[in-house]
Amino acid sequence: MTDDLRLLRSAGARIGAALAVAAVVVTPLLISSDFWMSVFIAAGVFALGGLGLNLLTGYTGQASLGQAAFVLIGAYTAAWFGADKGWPMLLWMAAAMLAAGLVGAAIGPFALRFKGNYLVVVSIALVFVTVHVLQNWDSFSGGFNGKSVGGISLSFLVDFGDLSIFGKQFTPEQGLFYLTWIVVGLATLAVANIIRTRPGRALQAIRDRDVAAEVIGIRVARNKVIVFALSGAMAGLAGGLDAARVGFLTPGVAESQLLLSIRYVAVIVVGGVGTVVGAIVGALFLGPLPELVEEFSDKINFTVPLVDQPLLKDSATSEGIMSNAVFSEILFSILLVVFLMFQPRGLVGLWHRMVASLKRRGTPTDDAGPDIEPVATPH
Amino acid sequence: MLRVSDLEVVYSAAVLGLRGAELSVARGSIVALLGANGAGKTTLLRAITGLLGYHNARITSGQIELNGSVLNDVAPAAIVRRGVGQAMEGRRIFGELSIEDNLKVGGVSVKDRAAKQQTRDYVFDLFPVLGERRRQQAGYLSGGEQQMLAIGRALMSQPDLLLLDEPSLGLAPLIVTQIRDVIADINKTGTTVLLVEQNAAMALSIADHGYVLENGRVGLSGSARQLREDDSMQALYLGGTIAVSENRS
Amino acid sequence: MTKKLWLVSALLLTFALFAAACGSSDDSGDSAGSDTTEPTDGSDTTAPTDGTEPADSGSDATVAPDDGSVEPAGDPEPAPGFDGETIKLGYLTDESGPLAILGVPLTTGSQIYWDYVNEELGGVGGRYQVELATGDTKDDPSSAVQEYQRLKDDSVLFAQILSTPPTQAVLEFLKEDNIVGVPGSLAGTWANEAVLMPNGAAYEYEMINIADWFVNDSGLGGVDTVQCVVSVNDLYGEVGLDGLEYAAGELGFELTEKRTMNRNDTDFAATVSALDQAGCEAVYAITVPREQSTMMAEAATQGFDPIWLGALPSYLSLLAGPNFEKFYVALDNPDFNDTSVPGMVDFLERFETYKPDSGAEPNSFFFSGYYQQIAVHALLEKAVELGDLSREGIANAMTQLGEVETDGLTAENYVYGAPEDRIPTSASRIFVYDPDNPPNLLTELALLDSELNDGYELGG
Amino acid sequence: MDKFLQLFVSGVALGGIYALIALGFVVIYKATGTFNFAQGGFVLLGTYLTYQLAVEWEVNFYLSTLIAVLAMAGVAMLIERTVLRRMMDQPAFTIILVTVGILLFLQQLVPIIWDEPGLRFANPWLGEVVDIGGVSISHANIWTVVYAGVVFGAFALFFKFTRTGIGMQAAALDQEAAAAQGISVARSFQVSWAIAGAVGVLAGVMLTARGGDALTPAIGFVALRALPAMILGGLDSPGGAVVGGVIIGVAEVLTAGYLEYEWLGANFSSVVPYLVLIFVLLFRPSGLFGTKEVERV
Repeated sequence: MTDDLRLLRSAGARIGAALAVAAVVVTPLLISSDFWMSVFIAAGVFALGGLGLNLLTGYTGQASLGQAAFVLIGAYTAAWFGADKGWPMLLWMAAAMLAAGLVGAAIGPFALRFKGNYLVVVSIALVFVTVHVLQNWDSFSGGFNGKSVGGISLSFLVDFGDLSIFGKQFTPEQGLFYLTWIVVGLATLAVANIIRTRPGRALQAIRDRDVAAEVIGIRVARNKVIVFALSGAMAGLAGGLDAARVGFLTPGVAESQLLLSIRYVAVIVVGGVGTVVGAIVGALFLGPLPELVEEFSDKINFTVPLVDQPLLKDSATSEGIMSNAVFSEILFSILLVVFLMFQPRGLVGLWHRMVASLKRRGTPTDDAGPDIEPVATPH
Repeated sequence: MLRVSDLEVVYSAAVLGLRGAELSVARGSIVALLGANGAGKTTLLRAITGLLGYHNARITSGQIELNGSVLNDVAPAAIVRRGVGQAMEGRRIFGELSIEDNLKVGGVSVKDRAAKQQTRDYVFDLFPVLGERRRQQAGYLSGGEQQMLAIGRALMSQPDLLLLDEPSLGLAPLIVTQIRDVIADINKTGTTVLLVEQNAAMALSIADHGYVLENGRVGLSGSARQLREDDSMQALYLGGTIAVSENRS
Repeated sequence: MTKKLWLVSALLLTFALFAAACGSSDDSGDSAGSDTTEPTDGSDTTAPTDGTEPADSGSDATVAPDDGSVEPAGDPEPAPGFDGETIKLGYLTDESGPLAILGVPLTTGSQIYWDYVNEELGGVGGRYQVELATGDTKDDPSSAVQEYQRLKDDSVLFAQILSTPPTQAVLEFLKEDNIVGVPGSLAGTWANEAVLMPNGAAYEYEMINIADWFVNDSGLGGVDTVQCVVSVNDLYGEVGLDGLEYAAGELGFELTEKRTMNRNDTDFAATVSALDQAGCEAVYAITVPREQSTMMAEAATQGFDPIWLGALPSYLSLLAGPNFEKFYVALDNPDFNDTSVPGMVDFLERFETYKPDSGAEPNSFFFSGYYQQIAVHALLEKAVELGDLSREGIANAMTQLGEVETDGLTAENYVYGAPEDRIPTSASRIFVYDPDNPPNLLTELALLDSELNDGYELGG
Repeated sequence: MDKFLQLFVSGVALGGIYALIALGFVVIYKATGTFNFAQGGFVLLGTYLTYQLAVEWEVNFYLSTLIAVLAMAGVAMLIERTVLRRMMDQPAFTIILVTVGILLFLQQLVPIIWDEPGLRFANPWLGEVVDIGGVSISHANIWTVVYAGVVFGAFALFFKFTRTGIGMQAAALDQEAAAAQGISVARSFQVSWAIAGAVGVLAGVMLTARGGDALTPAIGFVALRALPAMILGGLDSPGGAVVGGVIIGVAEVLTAGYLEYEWLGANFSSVVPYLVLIFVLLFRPSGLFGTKEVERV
């Protein structure tokens, strides 16, 4: 049991963690392109919001399509304090987390009353209301026209906006990359800690059986509210970082924000619902997908039989069945459906299965079975 | 009429649910299927009624025959149409529907309206309380009444073979007796009954024949009388009290 | 059961056949379209694409705005987006989001223009082929920035940035990287940004023009007419309203009822009812096409029948119907059937030659995408002439560009330069809906440049 | 008073559209116990299909609608057969996400098949208006209400009196128990999807007709606006969908018409459906007419 509570149980996990840290450190040294940095920052943002969502949906079983609302709230709070008021980085980060966390806590009680399908709709309502408020609260959000996030501080101990280590000067994108992934790393540790210890077991008990959890003395109400707050706070921080990346915020229309929520859900589904690293894996896989399609469209392209046309349009006037953008949207939808149908444990589950089958073949006496986290059964 | 031979069922591709179960039920008889928790009683019923799929389980070998035709890969609905009705473990009534609608659901496989009407009247005869409260939401019935509804609902499909899974579970002794009598009545109308029970005393008191499942295969079988007198049965199941079962899986 | 199965299969087959037919209907014009991908095929292209021949710098491009006052410089050095042979242009557009309805035809229009340049002129300066690289913004700043980052090192400039929020988001990066961008939206504020190259009359001017026209020239109404406005909740609606309010003040009429709407609104019962109750006789529509169409249907339902006065984004011929009888709109482009405008004749001919083989008909959005590229083309010619296609070179070329001739495609020519030297176009053409004048279903009534425009400060 | 009546009537007509969309949601919820976000995709694809037949191929409008209804029923069944059938025993949220994925997929089919950015429908009721006591009502609105009424009535009869209908209700509550009663769960799923696909076409056609015939892919998302109507009425109640639709429609139009405070923001009415929904749910967690869930431990 004590072993079970340790953060990095196996040698494999320790090696994995070390590799991940190394990857974060090395990537900006190898890639200088602002574009790829921006893509990986965006992936980090997805990972962070996804970690929060996984805590909520994967571990506590609360279905939600409201993650975009928390991201928006965090982004605008960060912009307000960080850019308008000029607060230092840690403070606007804290403010973004607090604001989104408080809204999350306020939603929590609804979750006590509504379950499953109803909760999904309540979370959609949250997106609609948040977008409406941001569209109209001009003095805070700039209304429909949006708000510039220029001049937001990225400085704590070192200035991530103007990072220079051992005489190596990094671009602002590279700096923000480090900042984002440091935050993702810390959040991952936090989530891993939460779920490996008593509170986390309580959450999973809630997921598996609400009423039964109550019976064995878990304060379901309090725990749900806390999880909503935590999940919201992480999404809020993600929003703040994304605001720093984009430099400009608009509330958009509710429908497109809902699509963003769907993307967050897809990230954890493809990565692995109810696994610590699932959100990160999913974000790294889905985040760059449209960009990869754009980059490699000529390699993907082929002539579709029957209609005898190329799959992808080379340019707006050339023939072809669909544009790159439509193709990547279709790919996204197919991936979502296929993972849900055939690999509900996501890429992480797939990995565990591969490792397990390798082990079985190599050392048949090895008792270590697949180390799969319980799959979510949100109801 | 029903014949199960050498049946093996596997759950989630790993756990063995049944390992070579054998059983046969003669037309017109009541057969009791006994056994401890986890012995495979419910699994056997699921296998017969084609519901294994809902529990991530499947038949890996062996055969189930009804009136000479193989039931192994037949869909649940088709099995009901062939005359196998069941009252499931845990009653599984539709709490949100009215009693009347629950019975309607039970009669879905019967096309003849007049016959359906007749069966419903028969059910209301057997369980007058259901008739009295026919428009009520079934979820508000007491445990015993729910059991009656579950049996009534199963009868609506006009089965030749009725499967009952622990009808006495969690019920007061008085009600258990009542239910037992109804089962006997049903049997008298020509319906064959396969009765799964932990309450062996109750089951064997009306059964013609009995099987005891142990670890997924039949450990003991014989006529009800033989079993009642069997020493090991005495020790294991007929300790004089009604066996209380706690958590079901 | 089998009967049902047949029925269902047949219906599914209907669907499948239909889908296939739609896909393959593109094949009917196969022969025309198939060779567009091979640029060298155009027979009379004098300047081959393969060489960096120095001799041929004096090209025969029709769009050579500033006639050779500057001594031709040497060939431009390779720069981001220019490898010495091919010039790449970035397009930030909405290909799959809420504004794909505008973004797709705009980009197609641009592509038609460049197909023409590549095929018939041999490219910019007669020798540099132009390639378009599009990024899908989904009308969302976040995606826009990402796509900007992807395209920026491989584009000499951004020849189109659709919609206001992405433009605002990308603007800071454009400034930082000193890359020129062409906003696809026509808000007047853009005229003050050094890195932006707007074209066409700003929405503000369009509204001033149509108000001036309505009150003074139309014969449909005057200052005493009860006039109202519906504007969409975004920067376009806001600046349009700003221009209109200025015009109302100057012309001496009141805007009796002011309503706003959101994109994606589906119900206009209350809006129409309010306009009706206020007794509006003319309604300015600073709106978007689908919503405008919905609003007018609701007006018809409620028996509310005012004069509608719109701007470019509120009208799309594909969505206009019989209830548009009293719809007037201020646009930049000439009548599509006006053969007295040489640029229009060219446009229709080139549209016919290079359009995608889906059988599209020209409309205002294809047209906008097309004519916006004329200024970009002029800018590139200038930069080539100056021998510098680097970011600085292009920014520099823009300050020296001067007036860009559009052969009558815009009501007036834009004069480029440093922000303070620019003279934005401010003239509009006023059209009325006319179902008998395809493809755009509009007939031109007037071309005017309101005197009020001089007193209006863009971005004020 | 005129204004009120006019707005009220408009609200009812809008509610009719919401009801039509919500009925599509309800039928699947009733049978399978989950939301079907792909309903928006049926609305979208069905309307474009009708357009293709009626405008491009010049088939009679009503006949086009009918063909589209049947074809979408087929498409919906196909989706059920290939995707959802395999998901029957999955948790509710998983299935919701699958339907979201299908929605995204269907939405991308439109720009692939129809290149034009916007299209014009040709509904036969355009511009036709009747005047009843000073309130003018368009024929399209009347037809919307008629369609909603007919579909609702057919639903009620279907669920109450047909074996398939009763079977579907049972399957929604407890698939295994329903199967044990001789109900073919697969079949009831298939039927419910077919109905949803069919109803979606009607909803989309009426939505487009109401919108003055302007057809753009945006209508796929408009379907989401019917969610509050569905929840408000009760997830599994067709009657609730109709009443919920009308309440939401009227509330939306009336707030737009009367509630004008600066601090509420522009177009406050667009969030009114959700606010009404949450308010009602706080007092009646299963909606106005929904079956109360009996908590099983």
